[in-house]
Amino acid sequence: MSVEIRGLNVTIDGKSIIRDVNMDIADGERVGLIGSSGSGKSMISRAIMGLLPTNATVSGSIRLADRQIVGASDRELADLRGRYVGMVFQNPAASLNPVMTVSRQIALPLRLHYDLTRTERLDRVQAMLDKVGLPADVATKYPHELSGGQQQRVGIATALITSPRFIIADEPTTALDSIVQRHIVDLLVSLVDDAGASMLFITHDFAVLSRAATCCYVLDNGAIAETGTTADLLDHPSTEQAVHLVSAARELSLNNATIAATSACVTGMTASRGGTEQTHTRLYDSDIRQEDGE
Amino acid sequence: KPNKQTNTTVVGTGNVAASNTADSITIGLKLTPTNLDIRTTSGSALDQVLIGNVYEGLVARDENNQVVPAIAKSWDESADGLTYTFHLNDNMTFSNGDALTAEDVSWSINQLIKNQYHDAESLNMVKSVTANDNAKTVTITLNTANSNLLWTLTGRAGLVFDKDAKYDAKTEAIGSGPYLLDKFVTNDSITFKVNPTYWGTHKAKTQTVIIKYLADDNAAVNALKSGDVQVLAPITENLAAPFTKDSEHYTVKAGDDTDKYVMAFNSKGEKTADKRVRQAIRYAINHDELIASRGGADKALGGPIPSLDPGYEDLTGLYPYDLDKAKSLMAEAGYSEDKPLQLTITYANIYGTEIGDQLRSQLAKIGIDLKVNVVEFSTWLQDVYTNKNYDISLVDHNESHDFYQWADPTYYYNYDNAEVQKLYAQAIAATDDATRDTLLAKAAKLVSEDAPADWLFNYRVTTAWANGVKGFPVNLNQTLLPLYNVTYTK
Amino acid sequence: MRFIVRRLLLFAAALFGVSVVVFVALRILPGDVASVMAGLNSPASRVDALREQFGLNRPLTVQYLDWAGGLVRGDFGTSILTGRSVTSLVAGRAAITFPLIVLGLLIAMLIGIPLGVAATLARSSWARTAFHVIALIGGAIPALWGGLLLVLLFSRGSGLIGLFPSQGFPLDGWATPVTALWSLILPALTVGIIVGASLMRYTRSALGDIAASGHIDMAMACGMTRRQAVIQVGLRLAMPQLVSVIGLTFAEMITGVMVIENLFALPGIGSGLVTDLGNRDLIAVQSELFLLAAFFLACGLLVDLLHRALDPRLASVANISEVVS
Amino acid sequence: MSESATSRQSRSQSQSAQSAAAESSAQPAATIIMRSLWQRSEGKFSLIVLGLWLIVAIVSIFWTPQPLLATDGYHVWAAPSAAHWLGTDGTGADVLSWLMAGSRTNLLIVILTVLFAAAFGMLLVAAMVTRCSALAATSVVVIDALISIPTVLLALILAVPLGASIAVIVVACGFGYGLNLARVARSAALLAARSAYVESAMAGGASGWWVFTRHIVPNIVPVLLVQLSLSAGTAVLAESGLTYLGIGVPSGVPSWGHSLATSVKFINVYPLTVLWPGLIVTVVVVALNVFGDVLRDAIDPLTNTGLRR
Amino acid sequence: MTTELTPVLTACHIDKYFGRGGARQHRKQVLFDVSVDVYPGECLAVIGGSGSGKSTLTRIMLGLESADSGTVSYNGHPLPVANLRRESGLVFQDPFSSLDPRWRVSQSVAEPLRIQRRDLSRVEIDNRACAALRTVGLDPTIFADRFPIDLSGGQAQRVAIARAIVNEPKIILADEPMSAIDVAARLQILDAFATIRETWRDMAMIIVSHDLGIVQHVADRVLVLHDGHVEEYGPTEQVLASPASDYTRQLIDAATL
Ligand SMILES: Nc1ncnc2c1ncn2[C@@H]1O[C@H](COP(=O)(O)OP(=O)(O)OP(=O)(O)O)[C@@H](O)[C@H]1O
Ligand SMILES: Nc1ncnc2c1ncn2[C@@H]1O[C@H](COP(=O)(O)OP(=O)(O)OP(=O)(O)O)[C@@H](O)[C@H]1O
Ligand SMILES: [Mg+2]
Ligand SMILES: [Mg+2]
Repeated sequence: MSVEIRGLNVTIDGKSIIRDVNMDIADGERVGLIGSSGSGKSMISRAIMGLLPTNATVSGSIRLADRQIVGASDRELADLRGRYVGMVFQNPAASLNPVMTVSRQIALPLRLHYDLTRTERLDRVQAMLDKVGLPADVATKYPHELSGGQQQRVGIATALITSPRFIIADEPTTALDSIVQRHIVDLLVSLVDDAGASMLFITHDFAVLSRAATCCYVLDNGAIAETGTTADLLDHPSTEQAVHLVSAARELSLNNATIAATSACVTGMTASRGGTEQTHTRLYDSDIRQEDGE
Repeated sequence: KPNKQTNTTVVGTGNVAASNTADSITIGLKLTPTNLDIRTTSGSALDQVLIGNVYEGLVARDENNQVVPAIAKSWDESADGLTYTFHLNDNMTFSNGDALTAEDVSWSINQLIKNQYHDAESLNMVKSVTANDNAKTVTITLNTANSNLLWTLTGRAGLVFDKDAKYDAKTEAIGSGPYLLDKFVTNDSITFKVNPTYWGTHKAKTQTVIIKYLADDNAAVNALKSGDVQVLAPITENLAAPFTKDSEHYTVKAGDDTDKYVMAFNSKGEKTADKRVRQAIRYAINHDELIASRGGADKALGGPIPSLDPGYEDLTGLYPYDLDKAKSLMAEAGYSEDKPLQLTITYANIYGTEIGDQLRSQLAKIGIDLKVNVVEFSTWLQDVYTNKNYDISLVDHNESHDFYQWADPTYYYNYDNAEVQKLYAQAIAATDDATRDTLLAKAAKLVSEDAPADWLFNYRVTTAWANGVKGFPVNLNQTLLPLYNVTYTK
Repeated sequence: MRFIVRRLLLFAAALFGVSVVVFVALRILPGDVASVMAGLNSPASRVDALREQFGLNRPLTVQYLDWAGGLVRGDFGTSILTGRSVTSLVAGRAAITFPLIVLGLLIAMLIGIPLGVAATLARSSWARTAFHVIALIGGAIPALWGGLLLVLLFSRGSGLIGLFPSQGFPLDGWATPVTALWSLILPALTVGIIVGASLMRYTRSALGDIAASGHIDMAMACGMTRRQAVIQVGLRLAMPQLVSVIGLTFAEMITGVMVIENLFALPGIGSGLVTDLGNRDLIAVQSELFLLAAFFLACGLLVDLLHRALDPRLASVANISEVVS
Repeated sequence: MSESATSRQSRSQSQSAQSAAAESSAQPAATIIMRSLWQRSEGKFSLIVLGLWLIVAIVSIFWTPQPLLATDGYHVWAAPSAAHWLGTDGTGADVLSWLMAGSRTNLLIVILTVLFAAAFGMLLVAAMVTRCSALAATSVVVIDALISIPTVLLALILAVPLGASIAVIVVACGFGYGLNLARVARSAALLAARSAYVESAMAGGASGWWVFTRHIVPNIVPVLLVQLSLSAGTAVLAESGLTYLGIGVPSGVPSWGHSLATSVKFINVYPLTVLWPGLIVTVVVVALNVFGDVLRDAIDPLTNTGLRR
Repeated sequence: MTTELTPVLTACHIDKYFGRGGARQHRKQVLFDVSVDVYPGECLAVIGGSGSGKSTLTRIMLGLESADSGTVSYNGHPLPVANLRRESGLVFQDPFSSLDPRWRVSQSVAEPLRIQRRDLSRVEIDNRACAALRTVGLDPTIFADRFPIDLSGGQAQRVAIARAIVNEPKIILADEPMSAIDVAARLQILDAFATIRETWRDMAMIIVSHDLGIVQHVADRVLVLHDGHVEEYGPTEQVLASPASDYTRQLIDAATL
């Protein structure tokens, strides 16, 4: 599903949050959105979903396929949301419904848009849980019983359950350690590509970005600063904002080739567990006695 | 059409009056009895509803406060005034079917004396009560003559109970009156039904009488307006205006009563022991204004005896409203507006705050700084009545024939005047009413002159009813409310 | 399970505390039932005799143990003055007060919750302002005054539109349910409107907090309209909070109801308590107070349990106060 | 409450003066707060009503249209006239004068009740957020148990030994509202007490007193303000109810509840007399409630950007 | 660093359980026999999956929580040690929750001094607070009077650091100090750390993070935790370049992509 944003402006309580944003996402395209904290990334995604705070005023145009979002009625939007457009929220703990079990939460879009029997729904939920790498017994749990990473994956499953044509993923991997993170990004990418859907991917992490998005927008203080293919942008950022972000990211990213031997090591310290233990056993005899007592 | 048919048939039977006269009537009263045990529980609310309706006395009272026959159809009094012989009616029964005999009468009075039930002290001079069942007489002999005896027997002292009946007197009542108690809801209502076995002449005219207790004045007025009650007794005079105006539908009438608003000064109080202070207060009170503010139905009262009681005499001239005199008396006693006298008036909250505010305002003019202390009745009983710890008290003494209060130095008034006590004793011992009345009047005047209290006014109860109600007593209806005659025609 | 046991133990402890406090507090009061019963013009000997008869001369501990022993056996004693068992006395009065409170609460909920939801959903600022003003003024009307205004408007007899009885309760009580219900409408409306206004404020603020949270957004992202989301998800999430508010309101309503019962001449618990206290019918008063307190504590217990049932996050936590409110 | 916030404000004001920053607008915080109160129409409304209340209360000490004590039994329930603008009551006293004088009684009641409730409530809050978990747990339970006692019951019992008096209202209401306050403020207080900034202050060796006064109290001030203003409004309402039941303001002391309770009996006959006290109470309670809301927004640096400059 | 150097802080064989109830089997063990030490002037990084016990371990090391078995000692004395609190600084994960929202920046920064250094005058305290702000690269004339709500995430985080260093601690603990902010701001903070470490050369630092880039940037040594077990422990260079354990390798591989 293609998205076309023209001259989008969002104001909240007289404060301009989004300024004259133009953005295009073609069918089947994966687009990244980066920018410093508070630059308005989440706000743009909310504008596309029609989920801006009630005190926000919007102007401009957002077209989803051939439907106008700005000024559309709540009914029309509700019909789109969850069925054709799926969204992964930035903060899973705050968005998952605390009184719904995981399976009910994931099945919600199905229940609202499709006329399926209970078992059909449950089957789909199980399949989805499997895809995001969650064990089946998670289905009957409540969100507070899950770790942050698990919660985030439940949010992703909810967004993907109806195989939407357009996916918005707002920093979907922040709470995950690098192993799970990689798995999730791959999953999103494969789902989008297999279904021919399109995706808007918001992230701070450039490694993730280059994996997830083919082209990329840089947002600065509510306005688009720069745009281009991800590879181009990461290699030759042109605007100041982009340069700033990219260089910082480059400096901070883990790079085996440039591991600097700056810091001194304590000599005699071995990197193995056994070694450490030995050292300490010798140093602190009293501790061992304490441990024996237990 | 068939409706019309039935209508004509009813009319045709000539039962016109019956078809229009209501089977039941609801009467709104104010003060609710806490229980129905008239032998142990005080309060005129019990006398009001039970005497003459459920229970009957040896003798009764009419609406002019005079003694009339009841269970006794006649009586003889010996010349020395020490022996009374009562001749009882025939074929009397209680509502449970038991026969009412002379034995029941003597048992009731003897029980009262023996168990010291409420009002027993008014029969202190009784030597014996004996019954003669065959002759259907009861004889009471006295140690000393007592001119009050017959009147006393119209009240609780003379009530006749069924010797053989067993019932919980607090929630049930079995008597020989025209009505029997159907239902009693504490704090809310009493329902009377006609007593089918009633023996006498006061046959009840309305099948069911419901007495509804309405403590809130507004609720009471609304009840009458909406037809939930047909009679309201009492109605606050100031609230009666809409009914007075609407004479097509309502009648409003004030009746005579023996309620005396007694503003007693503690005669042994630190400041009120000074007679000048007490007199000054009596001069300073503008009774007319008080009465006017209450709607104007009440009567001025200059002394302890109201017009319906023996020994009444208009004493309002003794202490006329006279601020100058009051001020000079206060000055003599050492007080002035600049150096005010601090006094506290303590009274029960049932009388409202207005009267206290008015008294405060009136007394402020003669240099009395009156503190108004409105308390619960039980607190008043404790502090004022029992402990006599007060400056000024205010109470509605609604009892009749209660002059003895002024002849009893232990009463909460702390009023002790040997002359008054002597006169009262003579009056009681008198064997003819004329002598008694003169002596009482003399004593009352002495009391009033001493100013142990100010009698603010004789409260006259205003009653309002929907037109169509007949036979509802207007006089004395807060203590005596015979309902047998009451009918309501819609 | 442990939680419930703990909570029940606390409940029992609180009941014991209440019984002691109530008993002691009432003995401080001046005046006693014997002198009230004897009234004016009785000799002191009669008052003493009555006191003896009622056992008011016994040591306080004996009196307390006597009473508390009864409580344990489920016997609340007999009112000295009315001669009725406190149980039947309270039951008769509760048959008026509780329907009144429940009706009032129902009205309050019917007014407060939909208006609260509407205020949350209202998008135009004038509509919000209107709801705000309604809530503010509704909650600020003195019960005395509001009740009488309602009487002036709707009562049979004195009102502009004669619809409801202005006072009293039918003699045969709930045997004539329609009349009985009818006579409770105006008093219930009086409390209902006032409580409803504050309930509306609570609903609005609870829903407002939730509507600003991600839960509503999530529901909407799944395909609900805003209205659906606020009603289905928002109200459900606000439910624990609303349950506590309503539970508390129950207690508060007793206050309002005392005035209302006087105003509308209803022989309920409130007006009964005032008279019994005035008459120093202490056995009745202390049992009534105890029952009331027990009832409130039970309400609190119920609210806590409901809270737990309504919020799965609490099931694993032992101490609710740590998590909610 | 406003004192603590203001003093905090002035303290930091002096700091900023020291820190040689360019001081463009050295306005006292009070001015900024007043201005932001006045800017909102609700704020304006409540300031005007409360201001009038204060002025009338003060004026009534020295002057009322008619002497307060004057009763006139011949002219009770008079309609409004030149001498009696709002007519007379059941004793013939001037209704306007009584209402004016009543304003000071009610003001006193409100102030005392709020102080009592605040002091008692803070004590309870302190108990609830203390690190001693036994005390915290019991206080939570005790509060939940006590909170269910209706104010009017407490007042009824207090009224017996004390008689109808202002003290009854203040103690009964202050007690009840203090409990309410504690309950409502609990979550905010716990949030602050369990927050990372308190944890780091404690890690740095701060005492419980320090944490409570410096961190917890300022952070519950917004809740406190709203709740206290509600309590103030409820106190006005409670006064009228309790006085009607005969356990509130003693007879002879002017108060709105007194005017309401005495005239309410005659609403059928003299409806106009009841109108005034009822209206006044309603308007004042609305103003108090609104005032709490706007004051919260005005005094809190988080919501009032004016204070942050 | 040489062998003679003694560690400032040592933790030996720490076990930690969570959960209520008496029986050990009902409780969840989150740390299994963990031993670690920190030397003066050194920066130790703790990494590992989410929920692996990183925060718990560091809290135990600062005496903010007690271990179920094992000991922690500060300068050779087993905890509790009175002056550990005075001589340590804490930087929490979420900068906004660790600053009182109703306190100005200058007040928050000065708080440790006002609590611990009663001997200092107000002016002196202010000066030190300003100095601390400058150390982390914030201009006191601009930021001293702001409230936390007016700060960006990176700024707030730096204020939190300023607060932690104002009392010149011997040891600083930073629990995921940078997860909430964007890359550019992260760099600023790392610079701030670098400045501090240059200023007080023998100050030790423990930093918890799951971002290996950052770890590589600042840490001298790394402790890898996996489900409460020590997976690997050694010099940063060595651990990242040639990890001994599979888990560490997976972590690194996933991060490099
Ligand atoms: N409900 C709201 N009311 C007013 N302002 C808001 C609201 N929500 C967000 N903002 C402001 O809008 C701006 C953009 O916020 P947004 O959440 O889009 O940032 P972001 O780019 O997603 O940042 P992050 O990377 O931290 O998620 C911020 O300055 C924020 O303060
Ligand atoms: N107070 C507590 N009560 C019970 N369990 C706890 C508590 N605190 C932490 N845990 C558990 O201990 C384990 C380790 O927690 P810890 O906070 O140390 O993890 P972490 O490594 O810091 O994770 P993250 O990267 O998510 O911050 C987790 O499984 C957590 O659920
Ligand atoms: Mg965002
Ligand atoms: Mg952690």
